[in-house]
Amino acid sequence: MAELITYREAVAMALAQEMERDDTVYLIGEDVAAAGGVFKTTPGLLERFGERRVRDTPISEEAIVGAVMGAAMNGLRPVAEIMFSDFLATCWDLIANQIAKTRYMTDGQVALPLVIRTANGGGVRFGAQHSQSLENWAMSVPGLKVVAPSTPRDVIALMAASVRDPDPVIFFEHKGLFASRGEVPDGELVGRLGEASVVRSGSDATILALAAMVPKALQAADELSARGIEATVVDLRCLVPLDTRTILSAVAETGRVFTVEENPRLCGWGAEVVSIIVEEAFYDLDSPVVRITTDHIPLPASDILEDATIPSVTRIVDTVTRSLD
Amino acid sequence: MAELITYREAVAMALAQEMERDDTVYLIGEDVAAAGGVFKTTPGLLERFGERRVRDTPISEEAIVGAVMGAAMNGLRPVAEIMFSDFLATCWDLIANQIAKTRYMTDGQVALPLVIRTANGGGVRFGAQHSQSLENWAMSVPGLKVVAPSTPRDVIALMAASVRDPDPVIFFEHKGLFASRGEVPDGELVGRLGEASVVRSGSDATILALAAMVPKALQAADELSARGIEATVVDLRCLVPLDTRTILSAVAETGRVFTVEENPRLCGWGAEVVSIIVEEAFYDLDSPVVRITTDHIPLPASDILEDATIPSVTRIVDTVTRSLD
Amino acid sequence: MNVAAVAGPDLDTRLRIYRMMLEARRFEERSYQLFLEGLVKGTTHLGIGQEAVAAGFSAAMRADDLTFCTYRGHNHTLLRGAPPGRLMSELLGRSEGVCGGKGGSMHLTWAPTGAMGSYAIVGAHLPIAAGSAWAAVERGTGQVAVCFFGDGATNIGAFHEALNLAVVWDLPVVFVCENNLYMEYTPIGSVTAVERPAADRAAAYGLEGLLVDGNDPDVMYETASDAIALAREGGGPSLIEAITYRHGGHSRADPGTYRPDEEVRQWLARDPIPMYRTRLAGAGASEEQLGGIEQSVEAWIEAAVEEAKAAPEPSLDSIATEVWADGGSRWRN
Amino acid sequence: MNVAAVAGPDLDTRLRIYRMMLEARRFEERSYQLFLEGLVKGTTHLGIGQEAVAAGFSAAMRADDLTFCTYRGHNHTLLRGAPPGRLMSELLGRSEGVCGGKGGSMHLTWAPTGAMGSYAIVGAHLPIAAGSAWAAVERGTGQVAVCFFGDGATNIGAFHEALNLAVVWDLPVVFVCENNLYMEYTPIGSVTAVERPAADRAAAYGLEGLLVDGNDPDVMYETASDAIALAREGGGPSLIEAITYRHGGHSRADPGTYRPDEEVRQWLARDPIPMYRTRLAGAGASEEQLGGIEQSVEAWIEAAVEEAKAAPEPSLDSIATEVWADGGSRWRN
Ligand SMILES: Cc1ncc(C[n+]2csc(CCOP(=O)(O)OP(=O)(O)O)c2C)c(N)n1
Ligand SMILES: Cc1ncc(C[n+]2csc(CCOP(=O)(O)OP(=O)(O)O)c2C)c(N)n1
Ligand SMILES: [Mg+2]
Ligand SMILES: [Mg+2]
Repeated sequence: MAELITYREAVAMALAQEMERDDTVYLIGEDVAAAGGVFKTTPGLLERFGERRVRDTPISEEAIVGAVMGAAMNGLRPVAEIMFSDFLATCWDLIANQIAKTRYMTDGQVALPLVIRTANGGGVRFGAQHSQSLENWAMSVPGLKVVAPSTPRDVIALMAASVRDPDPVIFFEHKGLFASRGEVPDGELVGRLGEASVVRSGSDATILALAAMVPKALQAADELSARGIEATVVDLRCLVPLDTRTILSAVAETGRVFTVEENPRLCGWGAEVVSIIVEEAFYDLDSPVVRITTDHIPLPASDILEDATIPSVTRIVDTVTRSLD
Repeated sequence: MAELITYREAVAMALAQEMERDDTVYLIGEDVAAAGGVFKTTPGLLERFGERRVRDTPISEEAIVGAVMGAAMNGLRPVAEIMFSDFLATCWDLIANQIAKTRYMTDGQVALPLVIRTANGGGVRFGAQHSQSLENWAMSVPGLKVVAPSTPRDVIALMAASVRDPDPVIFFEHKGLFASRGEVPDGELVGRLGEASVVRSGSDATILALAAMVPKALQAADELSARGIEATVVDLRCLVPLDTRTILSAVAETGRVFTVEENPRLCGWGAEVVSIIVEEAFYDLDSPVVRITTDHIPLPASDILEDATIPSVTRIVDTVTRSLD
Repeated sequence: MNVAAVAGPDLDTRLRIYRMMLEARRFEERSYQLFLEGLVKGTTHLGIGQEAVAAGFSAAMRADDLTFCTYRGHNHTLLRGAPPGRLMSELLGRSEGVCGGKGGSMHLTWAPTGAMGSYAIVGAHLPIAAGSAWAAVERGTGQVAVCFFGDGATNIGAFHEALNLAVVWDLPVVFVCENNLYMEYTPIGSVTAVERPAADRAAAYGLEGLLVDGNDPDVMYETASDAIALAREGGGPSLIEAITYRHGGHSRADPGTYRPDEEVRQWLARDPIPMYRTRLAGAGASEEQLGGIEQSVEAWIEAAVEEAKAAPEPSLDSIATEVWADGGSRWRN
Repeated sequence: MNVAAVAGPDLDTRLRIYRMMLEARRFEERSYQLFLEGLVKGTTHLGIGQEAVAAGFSAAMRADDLTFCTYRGHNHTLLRGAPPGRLMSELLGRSEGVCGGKGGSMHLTWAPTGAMGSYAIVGAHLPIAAGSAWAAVERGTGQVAVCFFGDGATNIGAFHEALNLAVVWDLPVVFVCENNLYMEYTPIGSVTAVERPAADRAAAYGLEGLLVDGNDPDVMYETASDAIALAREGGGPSLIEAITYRHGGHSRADPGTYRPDEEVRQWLARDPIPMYRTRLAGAGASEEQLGGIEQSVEAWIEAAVEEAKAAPEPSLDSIATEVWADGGSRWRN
């Protein structure tokens, strides 16, 4: 029987599922244990798995990420929480230079099965340093897998896949989605990395979206449908590995492509996806590929300003409509 | 009378020119003073400007970058050296979250006229952690200007422009170019940020390149010419501001576009440029835009492997030839 | 603690400090109310209970000195001279806000009077403060930078790098750890290798470990005056650990229930504002003087709140301004 | 220094240590020659002069203990059991290299015997070593992690974070600062707030400050044994500062001329290898034993060099392998 749970609850369920299954799975981070996480994504785990496996850390992001790297080298499958994705910058050397490159530099001697989970994205009026969408930072670094689910079901399925993956995964949980609800089936749920999901089908245009942009793209597609435009919406779910097959076949079917990206424009994930489409499906395209992104600016804190900055349903609808005119 | 100098010498000349002109210009970094820099890019500056203005630091990248940020807030125009661009990761929070966002978050109250110079790029067999081409990291962060010159002349002109610029600039000096030579005119040299340079004109294809890829693109263009293909080569020089005018007009003239990027593929600067071209000059394109990049892997250390990984003249020639067949 | 009891400054200064603490307290109480009314969005981190640190320091600083603080920095920014109506407007995300609504509660800045920013990523501002002090030395301005941070910040790398650089370069910067015993929900003692997270580490930078009562405004004033004078005279940096307590939770989302009742009770009994009032009354301040200040602060805060409530919402055009010094946000030609 | 003179281990162990130092010395001398011959590309950072630290520790470690070192880590990696021919092959960028030519001089790793990597970005490996020790505790393996780093690394944030975490979590990790007085070209004393960059900071993590003679192999062996035993018994981390000296410059590009002649002379006179030879001779080692070791090491290094020179260049196919655990580098389906 399917259950209706929140995205936030799904995080704890996913971690519990994996920690139950495999006693080498550990969770560390700031306030993850006694407090159950500042976003309440890890409540109950301390009580269930004990203080050795669920552990609070000092405010030492380099030590946190370094610790999971070292532990992954020596037999654990650790999960670290970095409270806000913005703080990935404080331990970026450990992530981008050490974790991402170690397997390659050692020619496979050292495996790093670890997950770094982090609260990503805007819409909650936290301002420029606590609201960034940084999936593209991780995507740009060879050696990192990059996951960003949009539904509670995918949170569980992809977290399970990430924890079981033999490579390092950066797992982006979207702050704006924590309260959203969705169905999850009973029993163990394990997904696969690198599979996009076609969440809506239409023949006029393809909208590629990620994380919190997926529900917006879906809503936009409904409004477009009312205007007679039928759009396919693809939830990428994973940026590395990237499901180029699904992307390219959607492009082939519609000939018109839009990305909806929460990141600021320059070098966002959509830039990469567009460059792939243009290189490999150029002759399938009927019109310019259009990227709908946050402007290339830091995010303002004020609600009015923030809402007008991140791509909105209206902006998606208007952009698609205008382009198809 | 024009003088023939190395790219390496140009760095010190540029800094000397600006420090002579403006006594609020300071230089700090690891081994920049007494040793003249580990790449010998700053010799003589200590002797000429004294130990207050040219200062060695501890190995504390966050303190170095934080120091120039604080100093820029309080009346200096400081220049920091981060020895290798790979180490930008160790102070990425200060750069991406603080320096880039402060002017915006304070609504213009705080200006940050500072330059972070760093040795970038591969080809010198230093391995995965000392060879990265990371211009795209900086490009992806709103609030940073991004400069990457390919010639001694541009080193001087664009360094001067960067030091005088009222906004923070990340200035990438390419390790593989330090020993290269070029002419510089006598007297003060001051360029402008955001102007690409068309270094070769041809009507069959446009090759967009940056830094160490510019001489390779030029050499490839010569070889292509021998095969009857005439290529325009654009040296972007600056990623932010980006000279989209020059790019788009080259595209319009040739209809065929190639990027040559030293960065690993995903989310490289070329992805962004391609997405702009496709959005704004789609109907000028005669064929798929092709990106020639380092594969999406960390750089290997061995010379044989490294040479086969970074885009080579042969690969450029072959790719362009094959695409134009 | 190193400073047990101090004479304190003259009565005028003490009355000024009393007023400052009261302003900070009312400002934060009202901002919390406005939060509950749905006018302040996002999050807020209140310094209620910690006002003695902010007031003692602000009173001891020179007009052109520079303050660097954290997201828990309403009090510092206000007391260093930010206009209260515009500060409150920023919390409400209005166009008149000190940062035009772009900064928000965690990023209050008022550069005209030296409030050089509230920093929301733990530890980042320590090297920045050091850098501003470096510029002060080089330009010969005589300014001192004061950098406030929490106990939790002592475990992050930037703390270490900033302290070392400041000492090696002999910079006029005063580092002030407001040790309120907790990070967000986790007690500092449970994740720190030493008992006093700042004071016990001063020696690692060749500094004296200064541990003071952060709830005593006179102690804070004297401590601040000494450290600032030392820095101004070229004596280099100080590291001060002020023990204090936040009355509420970490942020608006936190009821603070992880704290033992008895601990909270004891600290509420050490509320710096009534304690100081009693002390000042004993030291010759008249009920009229004290009551006058209190009434005046009530009027002051009402005016600030009214101003903020009346302030217009920011124009959407402002989104694209001030990324660059040219006023705009264009990244291309 | 805390440890003035020690009895040292038994003669067999001492002869083993002598041999280890000699192996490290010859290995690095030959790698430098190969560099001059153009066979080693890129850069190399030699530990010539610092062998006593590596040998003393390696001799005291258990087979399954873990070593983390820096780009100046040929000696540690070798002495913890990396096959010499394959290690040299890595410097030559050959396919038989321990990392298949992908790592290079700065990234030597030989995981099968616990040489868990040479880290080329200063400070990064301290938290990683702590993490490996954490896993050792949780898995109950009884392993100890030993983490070597330079004096310069003591001023970077990761040092601070790693030390604090290791103490708070009581981890079996031994942090060893090889203080060779210089970073690249800059003397450590000119950029550090305390005289002893590691030992003077131990107290900031509740640790004892251990300052030892890094050129005395017996001292290093005893120090290592004590710290490792403590860690293995659950006594938590140690921080050791070993004073030593590199005979040459920072890297192949550096003639090291910034160092006073007299200083270099004095340290060359304290070369740990001849010093130790004299000591062992005095302690009953026969000329035959010592000479036997020396001859055997000469043969050993020639074999390693020959093996490396004969090793094939890596195949270009190997470029795209081992980004991921599936052996490949595909980022798409
Ligand atoms: C680098 C970093 N890590 C984590 C956080 C999330 N965070 C915000 S405040 C806080 C607690 C800080 O505690 P402390 O330094 O004691 O200051 P206090 O809030 O008590 O004033 C944390 C963990 C952050 N902002 N920055
Ligand atoms: C974070 C970082 N900053 C700078 C460098 C460049 N660098 C490489 S070695 C070195 C000096 C290190 O000195 P020390 O820690 O004393 O070690 P030693 O080389 O003396 O063994 C520097 C600055 C680096 N590799 N990483
Ligand atoms: Mg606190
Ligand atoms: Mg050293």
